[in-house]
Amino acid sequence: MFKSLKILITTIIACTLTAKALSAEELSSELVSNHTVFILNTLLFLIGGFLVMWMAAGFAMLEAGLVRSKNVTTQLTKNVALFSIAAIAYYLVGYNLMYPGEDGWWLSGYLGPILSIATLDPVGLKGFDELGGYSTGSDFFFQLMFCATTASIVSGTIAERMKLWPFLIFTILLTAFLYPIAASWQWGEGWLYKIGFKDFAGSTLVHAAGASAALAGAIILGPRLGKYKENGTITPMPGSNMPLATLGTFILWLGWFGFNGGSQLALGTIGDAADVSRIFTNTNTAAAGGALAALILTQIMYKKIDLTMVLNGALAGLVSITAEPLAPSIGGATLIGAIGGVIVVFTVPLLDKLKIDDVVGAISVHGVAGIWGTLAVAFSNGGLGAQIIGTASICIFVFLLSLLIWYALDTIMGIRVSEEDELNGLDSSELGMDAYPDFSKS
Amino acid sequence: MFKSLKILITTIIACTLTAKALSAEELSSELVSNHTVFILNTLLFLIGGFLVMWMAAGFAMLEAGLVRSKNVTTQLTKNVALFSIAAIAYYLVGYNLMYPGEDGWWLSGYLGPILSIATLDPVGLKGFDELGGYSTGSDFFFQLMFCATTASIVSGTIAERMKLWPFLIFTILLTAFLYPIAASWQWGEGWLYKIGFKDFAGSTLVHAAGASAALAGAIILGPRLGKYKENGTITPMPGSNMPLATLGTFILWLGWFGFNGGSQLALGTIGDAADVSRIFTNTNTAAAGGALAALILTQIMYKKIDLTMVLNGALAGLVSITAEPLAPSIGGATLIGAIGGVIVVFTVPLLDKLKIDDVVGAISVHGVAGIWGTLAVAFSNGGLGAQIIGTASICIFVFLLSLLIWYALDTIMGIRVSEEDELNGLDSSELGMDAYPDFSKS
Amino acid sequence: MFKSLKILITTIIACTLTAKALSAEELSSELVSNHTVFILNTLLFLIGGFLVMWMAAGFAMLEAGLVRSKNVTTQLTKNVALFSIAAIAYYLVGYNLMYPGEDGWWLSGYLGPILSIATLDPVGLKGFDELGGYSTGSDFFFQLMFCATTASIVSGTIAERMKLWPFLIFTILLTAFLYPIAASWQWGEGWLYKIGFKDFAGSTLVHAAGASAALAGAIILGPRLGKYKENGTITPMPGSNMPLATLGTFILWLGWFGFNGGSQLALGTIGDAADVSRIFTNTNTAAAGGALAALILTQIMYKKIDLTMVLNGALAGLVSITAEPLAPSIGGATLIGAIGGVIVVFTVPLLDKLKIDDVVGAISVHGVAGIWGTLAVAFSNGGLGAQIIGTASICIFVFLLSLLIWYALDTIMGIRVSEEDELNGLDSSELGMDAYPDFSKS
Amino acid sequence: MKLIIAVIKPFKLEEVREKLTEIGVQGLMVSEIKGYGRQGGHTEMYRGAEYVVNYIPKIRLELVVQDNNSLKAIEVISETAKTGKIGDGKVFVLNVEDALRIRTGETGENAI
Amino acid sequence: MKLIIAVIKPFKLEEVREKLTEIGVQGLMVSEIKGYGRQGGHTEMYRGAEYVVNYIPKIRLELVVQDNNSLKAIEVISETAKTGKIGDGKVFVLNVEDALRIRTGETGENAI
Amino acid sequence: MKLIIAVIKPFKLEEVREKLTEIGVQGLMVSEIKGYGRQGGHTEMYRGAEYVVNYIPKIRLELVVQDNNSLKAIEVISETAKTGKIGDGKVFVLNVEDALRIRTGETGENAI
Ligand SMILES: Nc1ncnc2c1ncn2[C@@H]1O[C@H](COP(=O)(O)OP(=O)(O)O)[C@@H](O)[C@H]1O
Ligand SMILES: Nc1ncnc2c1ncn2[C@@H]1O[C@H](COP(=O)(O)OP(=O)(O)O)[C@@H](O)[C@H]1O
Ligand SMILES: Nc1ncnc2c1ncn2[C@@H]1O[C@H](COP(=O)(O)OP(=O)(O)O)[C@@H](O)[C@H]1O
Repeated sequence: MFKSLKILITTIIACTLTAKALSAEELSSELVSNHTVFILNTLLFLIGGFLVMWMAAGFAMLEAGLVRSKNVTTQLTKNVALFSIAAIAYYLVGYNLMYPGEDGWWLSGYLGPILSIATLDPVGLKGFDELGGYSTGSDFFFQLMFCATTASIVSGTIAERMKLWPFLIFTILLTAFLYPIAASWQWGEGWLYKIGFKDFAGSTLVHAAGASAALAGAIILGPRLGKYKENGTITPMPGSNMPLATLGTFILWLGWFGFNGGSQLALGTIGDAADVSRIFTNTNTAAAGGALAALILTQIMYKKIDLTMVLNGALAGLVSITAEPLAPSIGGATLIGAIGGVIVVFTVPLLDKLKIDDVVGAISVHGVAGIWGTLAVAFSNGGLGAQIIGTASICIFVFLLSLLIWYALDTIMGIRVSEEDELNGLDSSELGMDAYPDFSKS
Repeated sequence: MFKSLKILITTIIACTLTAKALSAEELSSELVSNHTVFILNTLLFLIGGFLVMWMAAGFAMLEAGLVRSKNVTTQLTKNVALFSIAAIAYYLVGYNLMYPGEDGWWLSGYLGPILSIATLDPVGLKGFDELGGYSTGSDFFFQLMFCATTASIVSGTIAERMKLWPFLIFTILLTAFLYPIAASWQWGEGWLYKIGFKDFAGSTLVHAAGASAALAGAIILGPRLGKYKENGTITPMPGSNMPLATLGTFILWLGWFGFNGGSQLALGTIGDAADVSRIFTNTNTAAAGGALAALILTQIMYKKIDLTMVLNGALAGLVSITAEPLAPSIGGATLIGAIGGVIVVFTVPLLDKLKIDDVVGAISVHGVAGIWGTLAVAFSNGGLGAQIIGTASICIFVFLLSLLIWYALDTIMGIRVSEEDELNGLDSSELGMDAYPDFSKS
Repeated sequence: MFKSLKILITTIIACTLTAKALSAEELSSELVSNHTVFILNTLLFLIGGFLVMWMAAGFAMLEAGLVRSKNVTTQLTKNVALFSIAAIAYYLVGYNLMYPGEDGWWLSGYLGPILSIATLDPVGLKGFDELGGYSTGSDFFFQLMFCATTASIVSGTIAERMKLWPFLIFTILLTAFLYPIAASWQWGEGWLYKIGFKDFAGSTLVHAAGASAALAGAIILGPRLGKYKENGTITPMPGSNMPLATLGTFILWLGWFGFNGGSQLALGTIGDAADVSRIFTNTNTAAAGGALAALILTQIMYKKIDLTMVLNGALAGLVSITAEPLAPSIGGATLIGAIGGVIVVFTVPLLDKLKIDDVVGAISVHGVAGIWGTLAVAFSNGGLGAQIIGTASICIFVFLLSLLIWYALDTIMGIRVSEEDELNGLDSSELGMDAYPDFSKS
Repeated sequence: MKLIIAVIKPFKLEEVREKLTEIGVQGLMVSEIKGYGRQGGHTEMYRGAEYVVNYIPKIRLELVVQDNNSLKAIEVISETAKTGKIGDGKVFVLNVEDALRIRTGETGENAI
Repeated sequence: MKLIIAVIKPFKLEEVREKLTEIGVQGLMVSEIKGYGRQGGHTEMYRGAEYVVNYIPKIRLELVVQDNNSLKAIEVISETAKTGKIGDGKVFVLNVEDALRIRTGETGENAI
Repeated sequence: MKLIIAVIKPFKLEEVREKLTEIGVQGLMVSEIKGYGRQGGHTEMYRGAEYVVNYIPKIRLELVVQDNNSLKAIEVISETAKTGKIGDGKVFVLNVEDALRIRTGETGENAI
């Protein structure tokens, strides 16, 4: 997602070809014109963008399926609301904060301009001289979806016990400030970008960042009542609807082609087209690897396959390949994804042992697998040092600020529902609306 | 959606550029060839078309989630059937009726040819001399989906009490005649188009038209048994499945990128690509604005957020921006959508006061917000007079003819199930098939 | 899907145009450059591919909706697992086995190379001289999804009684060997291709092949306990969740645009773009025809519409048109689809009479309608002989080998769960995880 | 005290509850059941196979009332739930030996 | 009259109902319950955490029969529902003081 | 033998079951019901229309115990299920005439 770089390269390639002074026939049969490049790049952003938008539905369904039925309506409401909030916060603050350009930094490489709202290309590009590699609107649309994804990750972890409004307020801060600032360090060509950190589509910048915010929330919030008994046993609280959880996973799987494929940021050369294809293939196979690893591992370890782990495994595979979906071979991508799947099977119970209650496994899936994926970039691309610095700085930054915000929210308004409300379910106390009020004939 | 106009402009621009007699290099690096334009425009229709097709699933899920479980199978059947009927009715009658071309009108500007079925380009465009701006097949595919959407709007309002067959017969008439005739006045370049009416993707032509048909149906049909008590109280009949309703809303939200974006009708110039991007962004932010407006308003007015209102709010935001998703800034689009959300929160109880029983809120979402959106075009584009005439004439035309048809159907065959059947649920009387027959272990 | 052929034609057309020695202006305004063709073809594969990938979710939802709730989690697990397995088996073995190229055959026209794993274009097409018509990665991605679809068909038929692991093992063999070998005869330009067999997107090669494997499984496995009573009566075992079944059908309907449209294999000429548009339209109308035929027929025959038959009818319409979605007119496609819908309504009870227990109707939908569709190609394209030979050879080959494999698996490990486990539901015995554990407030 | 078990048509629930409230009944247990009885027995088709619909969705009400209130309660239920069509349901009366309100520990008729 | 409450394995429902019909039973209330008993107690894993499965899905049948039919009904249930494996269920018999058919107003044994 | 019917708040189920097990209760029937009682009556909004929430989700426990165990079981339930807030629920006791274990054919108190 180093936008300017990519465009530069695209342009250079185009120019080089032009410079070859080909005959007219050769020219027209080989070149892709600047305008066509512009259109194709824009199209990639739009297709990628709507696929990532669809992931919002995926998170909503996955989480609705993995919470108990007494909390389903609240979980759905959180998901619709967070996506809407992200749209507006990113427009008002986040976008320009994330991409300050050369001169926009308030604190060079660290902090972009906060008071600056996003604008689009004029209608019909009227009076537009300078031709970039894609339309601003398509870029904004695509980048916004990444911001929203970060927020979606949080809602799953803190489900079934957090009040609605503190969560929504946190979402505003996360999507307006936390994510854009952290992402600017890399994608806004800030200090991380300068030291050579690599995170193609955001294993760390999106996924581990979201998981860090979630982890901070889970710590301040504490586990669900009755989840960890005094005698050390863990009470499973099975998700209420496996088809929804599976549907959500398939939606995310589909959306991920946009997430990773769109992050190529260009479709205007044959090289880019081939690369997007590689990315699609690798993304798919990493998910498959993650799912099968979790399937085999739960069969071996628990004697029975655990569908929720298989779903988590597929997602962990996707998260793992996100930092570098282009370079690996299909086999390599499968392996990277499979290790993501293994990670999940081990870290989910580990977090339980630490009494960190992550309702849908988001910290394991997006956090631990995200870190794994980011570090694994060093296998194909080298630069382990930069990878470690990048991963650590992003995670720590988001984690610490989130901790602060959650703590402040807890002090000011309380972030947790009362014990009785939690026992009766948030749908009754927070919303007064059952998710499944009948399933009967009354 | 002024197809011919757009194509003309596209062609003119292309020709002008060509006419400049650029050097070969400039030519090939700047121009998008006619053929490429054709392909890209066609591609926009196809992508837009499949996204709008997906809205059929959105309506089905939204409605299945908002009716009581005893009526779910019937609601699903209606949705699958109406979409199928629209496909065939629009092919046999609607398409050419809607686009009569210069010489096809039976009644110039008012009524196209009824006896004329749609045909596609020959395979491989064999023997095709005249190069339009896109393939006929892609246009037919895209336009068909708009026709089907109009029908989808009706099914939600009249749910839980209407017999299956009268509804299907109404759908035939709506998709073969009512919608195509009304739409021809604008998109077929009929009289409304001539007076300068503007409705980019159909806030009125599709949404308010569908809602007008629904309103007529609700009036003839009467409210559900027990909905409005004699003492003036209203009995809520909560939807049976909130995850389905939320999924449906997300599906519609996704599909709307095709609905509005595809209505640019062209992707072959950089200006068009940038415009489609603006449209995507504005469409998304209007939905977000509508959802958040409803969320905040229900919190303030009812002390608790109402998820079904938030979902309706998002959809109302989408409907509102549909008449002009291109001109407004992001901020303007958010506001237009937010007002749509506000409208829904106020008109849903208002209709209840009028004892008009709209099961899913379609009249408020598609009708009132659709009218708002169409009139709001005057803010950016002026011409309030034409907007009022256009909105009123479409709505009244569809409403009155629908009223007539519903009345005739009621007289001939009765459109309402018996009292007992309604109480037992339509799934038992109309179909003999439960939506959720077990949820048990038997 | 005769890849090389298509490319050739594309190239020839492009060359012919070039050869006309047009003036520079004409050139640039009419030609689509080779590179643009490459990008557009690749894009078609990618869009087609992600739409077909989405069909995996469709099968999962359809099947989860049509089994009883005690078997839902198992059904979901099978669907996620089979899709993951297909990804890896097709990569390791299937892809090159299916496309042996000129010199890769082990047994010319019959058997490709088994020990050969798929690779992608290098990153950025570095050092890539030979410019094909599309990127290898996009082709692999697209073809893989067809392979996975074949496996998805099987899982529905053998639901509610087959153990998880034998099914997964069968899936490995099906996706690594059976499907690729059979498909190579046509799409790998093997012997069927040489005799002039035509199956555009795989009515037989994918659908009837999958159904043949399913039929073999159903025979070895036997019907569900209590399905066929000794006195000859049939016990219906209604699907547990109609909204899921409907959602699944809509997902498949949407995905099918990628399935058939992508099988044009090219989007780089205006002729291809127009053809893809025809295919979209015909695909949609065939589904509509199938759904309406089943709707009308069940109303007439059973006095009540059967939603599950309408859903099956839509799918049968889609399967029927898959062998030739390009040549027919809209009317013709509607008819071909409608006959598919009729077929389903008659063959579903017929299979029951033969005591072949097909839980979701896959043998009728994908098998019988698939054969119908393939033979119907002769109407528009002639060559009934080749169609019969092709259909028969593919079905018999897959059926017999599947029979062998199922039999072997049954002998070695037993493919059926114990009577008690079947009665209690596979979710309890195979996975220990309910699909809907609460739907309550506990 | 008596335990009255009534099985009624689902759409009659609200009316019956309201009428029972009017005569002073303050508590009910409501559950959804499937009823097998004379009402069943019609056939439906599912995927081309005919089958007999044996179980009809019903609501089961349970209420414990004081002895002297029992006849009135039965009367109210039977009058309100009646449509005159087959499947209207049944009322059964059982003797209750003791009752207890968990919140207060009250027992006997005070607990109802 | 007697109220027979039987808790059985879900897959036995149809067989039991058919056999009861054969001996003249004309009405049943069927509900889905979770049974806690000796059959429970095995452990499962969910997301890596072990837990004990205490509740097993069961079907609860309630039928009111004439006194002289009660033994036969109990016998039929116990014979038909028996698999010999743990968790087959129980039958309990309670006395019913009165019965009423809502549709007709009939009471006593006529109402059954 | 006695049939104890207890209606309790859903989240108390596990605790009550555990405590009952401790005093030797070996079987339970658990069902989900909607309870109508004093606890109901607050109003909610749905799409702008106010309505009264009358039915609250509850758990209904049924257990058959030996006569001499009945008081202890009632005591355990009432103590464990008590929160002191409205809606804690009720316990009702009925007489059971006979019991039978389907698996073994045992009857009477042995069957429990
Ligand atoms: N003997 C019985 N024991 C328990 N429940 C019964 C009995 N007879 C009928 N019922 C219940 O009453 C319901 C209505 O009875 P049914 O025979 O259908 O019609 P009706 O009440 O008009 O005689 C049945 O669905 C069943 O649940
Ligand atoms: N004392 C009891 N009171 C109420 N129900 C009981 C009692 N004992 C057993 N049950 C019910 O009977 C079912 C079967 O009992 P269980 O102990 O599991 O096996 P078995 O019937 O073989 O002795 C239980 O699931 C429970 O619902
Ligand atoms: N007379 C009764 N008969 C049957 N069930 C009752 C009766 N009274 C109360 N209940 C049940 O007990 C539950 C709790 O009663 P409620 O009046 O709400 O509070 P409390 O138990 O604190 O008095 C109710 O939801 C209802 O299901």
